[in-house]
Amino acid sequence: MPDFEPKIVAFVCTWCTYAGADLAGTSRMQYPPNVRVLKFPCTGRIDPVFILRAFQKGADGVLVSGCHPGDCHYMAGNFHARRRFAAFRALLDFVGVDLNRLQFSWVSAAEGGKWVEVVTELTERVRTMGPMPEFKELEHEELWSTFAGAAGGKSAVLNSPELKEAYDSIG
Amino acid sequence: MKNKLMHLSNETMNVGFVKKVEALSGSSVRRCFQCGKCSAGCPMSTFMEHPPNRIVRLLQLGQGQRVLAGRSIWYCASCETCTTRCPNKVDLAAIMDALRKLSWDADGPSKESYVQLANRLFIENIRTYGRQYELRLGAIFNMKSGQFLKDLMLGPKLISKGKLKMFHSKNRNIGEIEGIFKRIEEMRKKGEAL
Amino acid sequence: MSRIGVFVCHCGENISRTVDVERVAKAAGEIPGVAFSCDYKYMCSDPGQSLLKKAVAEHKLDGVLVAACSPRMHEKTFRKATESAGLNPYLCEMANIREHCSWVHEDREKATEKATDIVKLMVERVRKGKSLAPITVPVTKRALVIGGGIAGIQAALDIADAGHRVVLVERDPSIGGHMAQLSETFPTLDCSQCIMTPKMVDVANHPNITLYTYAEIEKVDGYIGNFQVTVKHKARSVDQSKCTGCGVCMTKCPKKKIPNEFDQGHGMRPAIYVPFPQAVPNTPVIDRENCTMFQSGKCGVCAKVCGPGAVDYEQQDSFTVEDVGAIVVATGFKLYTIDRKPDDSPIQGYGEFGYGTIPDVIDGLTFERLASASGPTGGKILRPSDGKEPKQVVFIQCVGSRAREKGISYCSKVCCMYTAKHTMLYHHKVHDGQAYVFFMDARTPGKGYDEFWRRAVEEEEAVYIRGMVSRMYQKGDKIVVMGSDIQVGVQVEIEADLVVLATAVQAQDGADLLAQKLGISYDKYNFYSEAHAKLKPVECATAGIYLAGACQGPKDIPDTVSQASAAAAKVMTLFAKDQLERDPVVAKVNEKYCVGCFACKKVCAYGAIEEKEIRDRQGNLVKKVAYVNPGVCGGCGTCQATCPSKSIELDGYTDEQIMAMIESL
Amino acid sequence: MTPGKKKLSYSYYPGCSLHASGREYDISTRALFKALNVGLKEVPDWFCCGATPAHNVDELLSLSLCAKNLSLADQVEGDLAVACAACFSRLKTTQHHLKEDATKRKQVEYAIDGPASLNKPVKHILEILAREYGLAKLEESVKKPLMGLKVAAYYGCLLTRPPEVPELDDCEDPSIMEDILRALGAEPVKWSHRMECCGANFTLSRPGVVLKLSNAILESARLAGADCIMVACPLCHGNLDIRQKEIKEAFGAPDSTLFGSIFGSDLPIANTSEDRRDLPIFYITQLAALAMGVASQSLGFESVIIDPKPLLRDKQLL
Repeated sequence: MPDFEPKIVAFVCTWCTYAGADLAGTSRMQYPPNVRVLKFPCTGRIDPVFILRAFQKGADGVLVSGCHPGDCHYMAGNFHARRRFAAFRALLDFVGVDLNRLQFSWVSAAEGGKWVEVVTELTERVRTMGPMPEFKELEHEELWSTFAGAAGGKSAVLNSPELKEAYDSIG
Repeated sequence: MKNKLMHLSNETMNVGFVKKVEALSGSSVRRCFQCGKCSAGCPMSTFMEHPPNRIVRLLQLGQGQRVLAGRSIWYCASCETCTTRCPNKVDLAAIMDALRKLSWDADGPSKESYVQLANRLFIENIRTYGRQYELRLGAIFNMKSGQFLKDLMLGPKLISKGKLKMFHSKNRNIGEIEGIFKRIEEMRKKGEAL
Repeated sequence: MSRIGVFVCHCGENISRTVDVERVAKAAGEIPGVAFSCDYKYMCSDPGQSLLKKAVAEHKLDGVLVAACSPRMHEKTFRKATESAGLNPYLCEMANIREHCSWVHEDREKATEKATDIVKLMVERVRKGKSLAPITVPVTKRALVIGGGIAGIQAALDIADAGHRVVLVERDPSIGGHMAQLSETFPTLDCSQCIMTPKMVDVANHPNITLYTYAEIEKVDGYIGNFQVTVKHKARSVDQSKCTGCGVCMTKCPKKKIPNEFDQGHGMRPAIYVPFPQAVPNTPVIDRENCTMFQSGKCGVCAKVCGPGAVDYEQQDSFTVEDVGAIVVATGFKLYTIDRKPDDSPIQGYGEFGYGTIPDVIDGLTFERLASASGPTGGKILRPSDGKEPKQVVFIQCVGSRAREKGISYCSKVCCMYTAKHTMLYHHKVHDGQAYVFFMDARTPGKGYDEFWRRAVEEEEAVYIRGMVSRMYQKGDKIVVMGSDIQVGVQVEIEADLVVLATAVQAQDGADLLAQKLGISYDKYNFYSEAHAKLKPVECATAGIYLAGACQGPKDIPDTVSQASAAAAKVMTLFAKDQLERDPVVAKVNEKYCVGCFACKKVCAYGAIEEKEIRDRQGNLVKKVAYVNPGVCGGCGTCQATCPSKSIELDGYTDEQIMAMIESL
Repeated sequence: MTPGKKKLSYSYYPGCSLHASGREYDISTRALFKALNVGLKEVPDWFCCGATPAHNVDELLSLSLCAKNLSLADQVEGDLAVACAACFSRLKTTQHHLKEDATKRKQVEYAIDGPASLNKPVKHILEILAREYGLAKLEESVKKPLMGLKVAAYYGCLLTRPPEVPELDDCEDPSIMEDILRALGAEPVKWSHRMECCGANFTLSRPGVVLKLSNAILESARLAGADCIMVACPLCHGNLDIRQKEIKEAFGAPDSTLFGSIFGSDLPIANTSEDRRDLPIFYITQLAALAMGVASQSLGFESVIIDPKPLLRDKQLL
């Protein structure tokens, strides 16, 4: 697959890694354009469901990156993230996801170079692995992973009457 | 001596000796904070049992006798590297001079008699001739130090090259030199000079 | 949002050189819900901002996306512009196509494609965005300062001078703390009491300061701007409102031989006492454990001689609740002792120094009292055992400090300097004496500090010996000190008359208990933790609580005073507004779905989550749910990712927003 | 003095070594000054300055001897030119100490039975060449540029130390020798040991010390690609020239001699150069005079141990 361009999604915290990526920019460093960055206040905010959903929606590789342990802007958010993702990785491994597609790293606001390194490495690694079709096939199945329905958003999420009834009865 | 337990008290610290060293050298030993820069740059450090910084340290502790008992002071080449680079302007080269003088005056128990001997002959030469007379210096040094064969091959070569003179003429004003020596001795006798 | 405006910036050529901005703008225009899109040379310029405002009005936009530089650069600019166009500022977002795209890629085609993707992603975010209102919390403009040492005094005076009311709470009968005990202070050698006591009097006289001595913090409720603090007033046995401070009770008290804590146990005081003559307030307390009246019921001399009738043996502990908006913690330190500690303590004690049994082995604070003109010896250096003037004094630094295996790994920071000061004081008072100092390093980072230490060595003739002391023992009336000089490489033995140990600075007893009441964090040595070691050195992680002085870690007087004034400045900043306003990125609980598992509470680093009871009209408890205090919430969102029922949500980063972004991938 | 307008003229203190082991320094100095048309008049009946041994054990004697010499020099007109680095250092140090220390000055004046002369400027010939005669004029005066000659300029200890006394140049990074060499058309090499001690007067009492220290200097110069070393001190010259063959025997090949294995093995020595070629040692005045076109026969080359003539011939300077 010589022409395969992997899609990489990066979930980053705003204080360290997002700023680190900014620094890579102001330093005019170069890295593959395959990455799409989603900004969070803290890695502690990142729900594992987001990662699953990203794979489902076409990501071939996912990067989660935040402040170094001990440097969290919110004191302990990244510690919680670290624990959460340690368990989550094991789970993904169990269901058969190649963990090489999922990278966790610490990139500080001063590490523009490290950001470039991490993104480049993951992109090239995933490029050699090829696309990841398994999760995308699940795309049409309904999931509970969002509460868009409750907020009056896309009704598609709760389009079966049984589900809707069950959902409404909770309140 | 080096490893002997050191008792510190007002009695065991010979502050008088240190004060003499400070007066002769015009340099305070207390200024030294033992950074070790003197020993780091000293070309002779490897030949000494007390490297330069330790000499100062021993003086700070009033341990003049430990310093004089060693040969370190006689291995100082007076290159002044230590003095030049000292961050506290401790004039270690001058302190070494002062220590050698005090050892010299006391005819101290130095292990390093060769250097002392060479210095003695050098100064004798000045007193007798007014100028250096290198052949005599070398010959008498070898004789007195018992190293008759030292530099045996070098001597004749240097003579043939015109570097060593066989004969030496005294200065016409040699009397004045003797006067200088005598007046210095006189001042010291009267306690007017160190 | 169904009428979103997208503004693509060229940033001169910074973006347009690698990204085809026109194509991006065109692609944005085709996204459903985007009502307007354009590109412009400099969006951040005045004309650029006007363009944005005009478009909002003309196209009736209800959401704005500016595709330009990093939001860290200009998010504020564009949110302000959006706000002035009449929209809620939080409906404006930025797509970073400069730092994250044009500057890091060279391939124009791919960069344009990526920029378009980023815009699509962010349009979804704008679409699901919500109007947010800044959160306001009312502020009680009254501060509590805990601890009446130099830190607490400085903070209290600064805040009071700024016109705010202050409650100063001190555990001991008098304010003054450790600084009042010191004889002279480095690096200028001015008399500690001379500079300290005027400040103590200022505190007592300040109209804005309410001073509670012999009082402790019992309980702390509330949050930033709105704390309710319960103060316990220990029974003094003397009515402060009646006492004139004449001191007759103290002179008449028959029990006079009680070791005085202020003199480190080396002077004597009666059972009814003030700790030292310049005490503030000058009202005595009765030490009930040592008072004959309290122990056997027979005496009552003090009550008999008290003219105003202030002595009250029946007095009980009392409590007041203080409403304050901010708290400054300034509880100070205590000194390590070399005595053997209980088995469960991590501190080992120093058996090789005699576990504190050699009478002429004293600590630094005791030496301060011996050198102090108001001390038990009237300022003469006399050793405790026989009152003789010591001629050979050995000082030992780093006793307890920097000794991991003894239980403390940190440097106590002040000992190098105060030991140098001690050698000077000693040399000034005992001219024929000799001071020796065993030390590992001389740590003197401070203005005029190294010069001060060098003066002790070079001019005051202290003999500094680099090396530690292995053991000391009593031999006749001497203490044999066995050390080493590692510079010479020999063992050194000194027969000393007095040994002064620079023992470690430790957190106050009970520092951990106070921290638990306050809800602030502390390290393994019970020193309080600042919110950020570099950038928030006086703030606690808990909003509205600030740190001053050695309770945070060993500190000398200049550093303590600086930090106290900094803490006061932080309090004044807080008090500058009537309402506390903050970024509305905070978590909110959907009480309908919350099952009250409180997993969120466990992970909250700010202690922002409380338990809230939901009752029906009859007042019966229906359920307990989580409640986020918006004044305290830091906005990290860890609670949301943790919540198993997805009933807590961080404004600005809702699941809906993020999922929508992921959907657009 | 403005060069060119009035003839430069100096009084001259050669010192003991220049009348004996360093005679070629004296010869070449006189020849150079003659070629440059600079006057040089020897101080009559000068005494030994006391050198290192005197101040080593008796500072007062050292100061007195130098003060005596300075007052003798007063009888001759012109600043006092000194060639020997040790004499230069002692004379300057004496002036410095006696100016600062009134007690010592009184003692010295009693010892020499007369006033100490502290104001006569004492100049090293390097200073005279580079500053008073001037580098530009020196360059103009060159008749036979020392093209292609790679020279390691060796300062040794005493020319610039201690910093407050000689005032000759920067005490850690001097350039005066290199400046002169460039003016002469030669190529100064960059090398590491130009200010390390050669062992100085231990040459008599502890020659082993000299062998070790001088070896490091020679090796550093060889590694830097120098053809020769230039010195301004007869003692340095003696140690590097007279003892060079001995050094080669002692350190020639690793462990080849008893001395090398005993003395050299535990001590850090610069990487051994491959060829260990002979390095002729020149005095500054020899090279300068050569460049000025002075006949090599009158520069004392016959007095040195390492024959410089093959090198000079090779570079077409003879």
